[in-house]
Amino acid sequence: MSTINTGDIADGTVIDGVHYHQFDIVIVGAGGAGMRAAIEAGPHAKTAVISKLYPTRSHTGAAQGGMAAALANVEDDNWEWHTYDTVKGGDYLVDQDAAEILAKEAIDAVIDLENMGLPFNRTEDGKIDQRRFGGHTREHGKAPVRRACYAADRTGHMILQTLYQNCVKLGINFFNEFYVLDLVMTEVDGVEEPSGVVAYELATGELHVFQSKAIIFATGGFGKIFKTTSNAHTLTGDGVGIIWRKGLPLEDMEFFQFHPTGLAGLGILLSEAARGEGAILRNAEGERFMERYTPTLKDLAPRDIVARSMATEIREGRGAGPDKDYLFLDITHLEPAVIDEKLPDITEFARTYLGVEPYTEPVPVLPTAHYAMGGIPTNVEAEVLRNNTDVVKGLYAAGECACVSVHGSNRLGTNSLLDINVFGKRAGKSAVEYVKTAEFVPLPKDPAGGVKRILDMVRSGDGTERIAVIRKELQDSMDRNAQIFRTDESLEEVTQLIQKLRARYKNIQLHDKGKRFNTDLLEAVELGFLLDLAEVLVYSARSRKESRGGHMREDYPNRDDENFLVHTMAYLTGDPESEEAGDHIRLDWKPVVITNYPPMERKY
Amino acid sequence: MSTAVADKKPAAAEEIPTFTATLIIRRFDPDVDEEPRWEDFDVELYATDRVLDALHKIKWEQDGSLTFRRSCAHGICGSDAMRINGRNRLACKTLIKDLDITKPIYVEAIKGLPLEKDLIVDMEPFFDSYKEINPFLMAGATKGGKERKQSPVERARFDDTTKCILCAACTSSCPVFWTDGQYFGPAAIVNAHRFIFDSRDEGSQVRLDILNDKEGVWRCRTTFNCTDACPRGIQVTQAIAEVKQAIIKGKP
Amino acid sequence: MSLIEAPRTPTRGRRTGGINWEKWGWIYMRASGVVLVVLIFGHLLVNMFLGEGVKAIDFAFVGGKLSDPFWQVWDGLMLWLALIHGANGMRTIVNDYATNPKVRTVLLAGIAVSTIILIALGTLVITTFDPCPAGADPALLASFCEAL
Amino acid sequence: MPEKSASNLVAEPQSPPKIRSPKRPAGTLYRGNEGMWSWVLHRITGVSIYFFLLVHILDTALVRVSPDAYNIVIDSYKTPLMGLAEIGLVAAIGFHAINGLRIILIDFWAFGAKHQRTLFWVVIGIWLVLLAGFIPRQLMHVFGG
Ligand SMILES: Cc1cc2nc3c(=O)[nH]c(=O)nc-3n(C[C@H](O)[C@H](O)[C@H](O)COP(=O)(O)OP(=O)(O)OC[C@H]3O[C@@H](n4cnc5c(N)ncnc54)[C@H](O)[C@@H]3O)c2cc1C
Ligand code: HEM
Ligand code: SF4
Ligand code: F3S
Ligand code: FES
Repeated sequence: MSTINTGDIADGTVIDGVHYHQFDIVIVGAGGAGMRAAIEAGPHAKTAVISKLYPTRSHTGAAQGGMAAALANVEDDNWEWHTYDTVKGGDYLVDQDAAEILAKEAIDAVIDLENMGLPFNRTEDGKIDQRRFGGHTREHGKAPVRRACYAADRTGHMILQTLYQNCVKLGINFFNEFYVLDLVMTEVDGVEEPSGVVAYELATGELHVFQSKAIIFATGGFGKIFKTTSNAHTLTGDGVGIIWRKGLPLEDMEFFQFHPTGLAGLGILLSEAARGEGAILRNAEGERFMERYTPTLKDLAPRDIVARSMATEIREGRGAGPDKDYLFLDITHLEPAVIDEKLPDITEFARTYLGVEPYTEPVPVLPTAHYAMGGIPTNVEAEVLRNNTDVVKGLYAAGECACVSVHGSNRLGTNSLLDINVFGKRAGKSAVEYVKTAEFVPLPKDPAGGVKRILDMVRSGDGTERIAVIRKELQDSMDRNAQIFRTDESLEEVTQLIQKLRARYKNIQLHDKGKRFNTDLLEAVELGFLLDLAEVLVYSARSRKESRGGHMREDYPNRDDENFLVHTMAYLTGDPESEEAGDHIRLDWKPVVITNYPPMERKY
Repeated sequence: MSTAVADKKPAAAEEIPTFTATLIIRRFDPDVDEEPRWEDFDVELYATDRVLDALHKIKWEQDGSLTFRRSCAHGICGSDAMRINGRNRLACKTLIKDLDITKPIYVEAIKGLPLEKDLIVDMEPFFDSYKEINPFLMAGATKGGKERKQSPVERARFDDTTKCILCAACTSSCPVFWTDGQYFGPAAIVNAHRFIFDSRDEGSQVRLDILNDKEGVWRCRTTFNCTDACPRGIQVTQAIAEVKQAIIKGKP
Repeated sequence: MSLIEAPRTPTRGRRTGGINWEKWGWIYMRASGVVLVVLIFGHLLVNMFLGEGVKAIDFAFVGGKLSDPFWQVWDGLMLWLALIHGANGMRTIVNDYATNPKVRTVLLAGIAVSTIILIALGTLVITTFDPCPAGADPALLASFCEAL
Repeated sequence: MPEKSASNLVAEPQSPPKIRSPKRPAGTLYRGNEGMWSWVLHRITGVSIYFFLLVHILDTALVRVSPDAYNIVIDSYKTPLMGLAEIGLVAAIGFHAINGLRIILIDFWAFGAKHQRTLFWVVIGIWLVLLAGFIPRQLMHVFGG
């Protein structure tokens, strides 16, 4: 096998216009998960963080409400209750060993952040303040508990800034505005092992190969497969897509969370913290309808339930507005001073984008695509799985792109900021451990070849199709057919469409043929990932013939533990362009880890 | 409560009307152009659209080579600071209805940082200044893995400046920064302020010394462009004034 | 890419330590400013507003004022404060806009030299001024010169 | 979608024909607010006063040379043109001084920074009053007997 010997490519070598770099650890993505890993890895190994955005532009910064940890600063609480809530919230599809780690390590994760400088809101006696959040309860569901540590409604912003600040402090190496487009695998003794990544430098249009012993994926979610979403334009799931194209499995892709309170028509999120602080959902008649669905937790029920209840209200004609197609989030009964202190940003969003004054008027809201529970399967050490049991040596994933699975079929609010900190840290630690003894895997011949082919394919595009048109058709259809309510027919419809779009995608037209800052090119590449991920999502969803958590099948409205208390594992096995999704996607199932909490009916 | 609903007139379920707005964008392609040039685009928009939507429409429907940064689309990531009708703003926070659309909307890159392409400038000098002020908590270890205490009053002291999203709207609106780009700029000072006035921090003096520099706070001429430009509503000039006071007094 | 409105990329390291004039300059601008308001408006009031205004200014008028120790101190202070204030202000402006180091040095030196010369000259005039120079046309002098 | 915002806005912009401005500024002027313009004025007036001061010290120094020399120069100032220029000078000093006080208030007083915009208009107000007092009197002195 012909390889470029590692000894030959000193850092900074340029061969055929491709730049070569060597790092012990490469972290792809500079959101919360990536930077948390970097803080762990940076001081112990030669580390690079590659990100398509400046780190502080990552979408972790958009997170608002809080980060859960049973600190018991304001009322009685413990991590075991937190574990229970996480498991129940995820409709028992949660791997309970992982959930236990999440809840246990939450406390340190918060303290770590505080020590790094995060300006949490404080209680009168100077401790970190906590607030209520959906699905978080005391004594196994008795009543809501204050568990979410927060900084106004900008918790994610503060986390992102604090992590970045600490990366600056540690002098972490960032490669900003570098798009990782491929994972390089080399065959060693018959097994494919990761040897590096290939990145496209936005500013120059040049390719960079980063050879490294350990690679951590932390590329965030892919909400842009939907039209109405709280996710950023840049959340196109590149990392998950790259892993998929390598033939590695993706877990539980059918589970996508729809957050109940997006600004109607826009999808911009109004944090659950609003309801944590007392906001109420109302229908057109002004009724607090959540009382009917979940009498104990009411508006603070988990998101899947609230979103579904909202969709039901609208279906049954109790929506507001000319088309009866939205509901209201009402905070008019809260003191303006409280609103200003605790919810300043989201009220500002309502004012800016809808022209609604939340002090006096209820805010129009609608569920919005929010969070991918599924993703790259990992074990609790953040090692990526190549099948149900084996790991890919030297490859790690953390954050929204990963699936540990601590969120099961529905993530609880505030558990994701927790996830990125706990498992980001674990990924960093594992990688450091690994590189202590590992050698560089030699790069294959022409490691950037795959990316060159993709780019050439896209760049040569002088077809007739516009990227935006294809993307919009995909997103519209996903919203119509694969959102809160799904049926076999609706899923079939999107599947068909994706096949057609994929054909049209080959005929796209690119306006920008330049090298520098060619965002036209990148949007095209990103669309490729969106199409792939939408297809896996839909295909996995069709095969899960039950309703659980974020996945609601109208044709199978009940949870079916008999057949489906398992994780979906999807593999790309053939030519993705083949007609039938089933020809190139293979599904497998992975058992759920159950320790203390046998599945029960989920009532709130 | 139900009154609020009754108030909502069942506005006719007809199509929401659109109108045509003209955007004049200052474009620059480093591969071709010697000088930036202005180019017009007519776009169909809703009044509730933002300038970012207009730019997207142009990019997606008319000219894919139009280049700008953006991500979150709701004023939280700081990617899309640009000069709209002569003022720095975030494109995603500027609603078309708030502009006078009987006139064309001028859009150009922020000023004072090297122009790279269309609306994209080189952000490195900006982040370099930021990094120079030690933008991280400097404090000794805590005992036994505990949180540091901080009262709500102490926390409130620096709340305003924690909101910064590093969008550079302020720094690139500052006439002093335009002159030679050596001035630290308001964003760096804002981020220094965030730590100088944090009761947990022990490195204030270091930062005050850094900002007591030739290119530090004293170059600020209180022109308030930064405060007016800040999309997060941070009282930037006020924060700079507080840092000046702290330097004079020798303590925060 | 030395393109549009590109500032110089920071080349020299930023200076720290040493006596820092910037802070004192800044304080001085404010302190002198407040005092100057009184001095300058007093000056303007007496010279241009009261009596017959500018019309009345001649050697006799100035002589009359400058022989009074009160006005001597007043004008002296004004001279020093205003010149240094103005010169420091000009220094700031030169620092802002003169990007060429040579040009900048020349301009700054020019400001410094002219300030020193003018302060010296002005001080000399105020302290050694003789309101009734011998041999001058008495009609041009202040009325009190006759008494001599 | 919230029909509220959309409908009442669109009514107006819809009708007027689009005014196509052919203007292509080479890079638009930054449209700062009061703060920026007050600084521009402060700078311009500062420089003008500085140059005036240089000349003024030199001419006053002539008192040391001889009464004749001084009076000749001063008399040449007493033309109507110079009288008007003096109005400009006083206006400049007036603005610079009052605005200088505004800057000092902003620097040392949180209220000042918060209300700088209002303070700017107060400065303009005081400045106008000052000029209203000075200009008629000066014109009287210059053009009157
Ligand atoms: C509006 C909103 C509010 C939320 N509120 C909460 C909350 O209150 N509590 C909570 O717990 N969770 C919340 N979440 C969820 C949580 O914020 C996210 O799941 C979490 O921040 C994801 O972090 P991450 O590090 O995995 O990814 P991100 O922060 O999205 O970072 C992804 C990173 O990967 C990089 N990247 C992507 N693709 C590439 C590529 N091809 N090459 C190189 N780099 C790449 C990006 O540049 C970016 O740096 C919220 C989410 C949203 C959208
Ligand atoms: C009458 C009372 C005066 C007051 C209250 C005053 C006040 C000030 C203040 C506070 C500044 C600092 C501005 C800043 O840092 O942004 C300043 C700057 C300046 N002043 Fe004065 N000043 C006065 C008179 C003068 C005089 C007489 C001169 C001319 C000799 C002068 C020339 C300048 C110049 C050139 C600047 C620099 C402007 C700049 O940097 O933008 N000032 N003044
Ligand atoms: S202070 Fe405001 S304008 Fe400046 S970078 Fe921060 S958020 Fe942007
Ligand atoms: S714009 Fe510049 S001059 Fe000072 S007040 Fe703001 S930093
Ligand atoms: S796109 Fe994020 S701030 Fe505008």
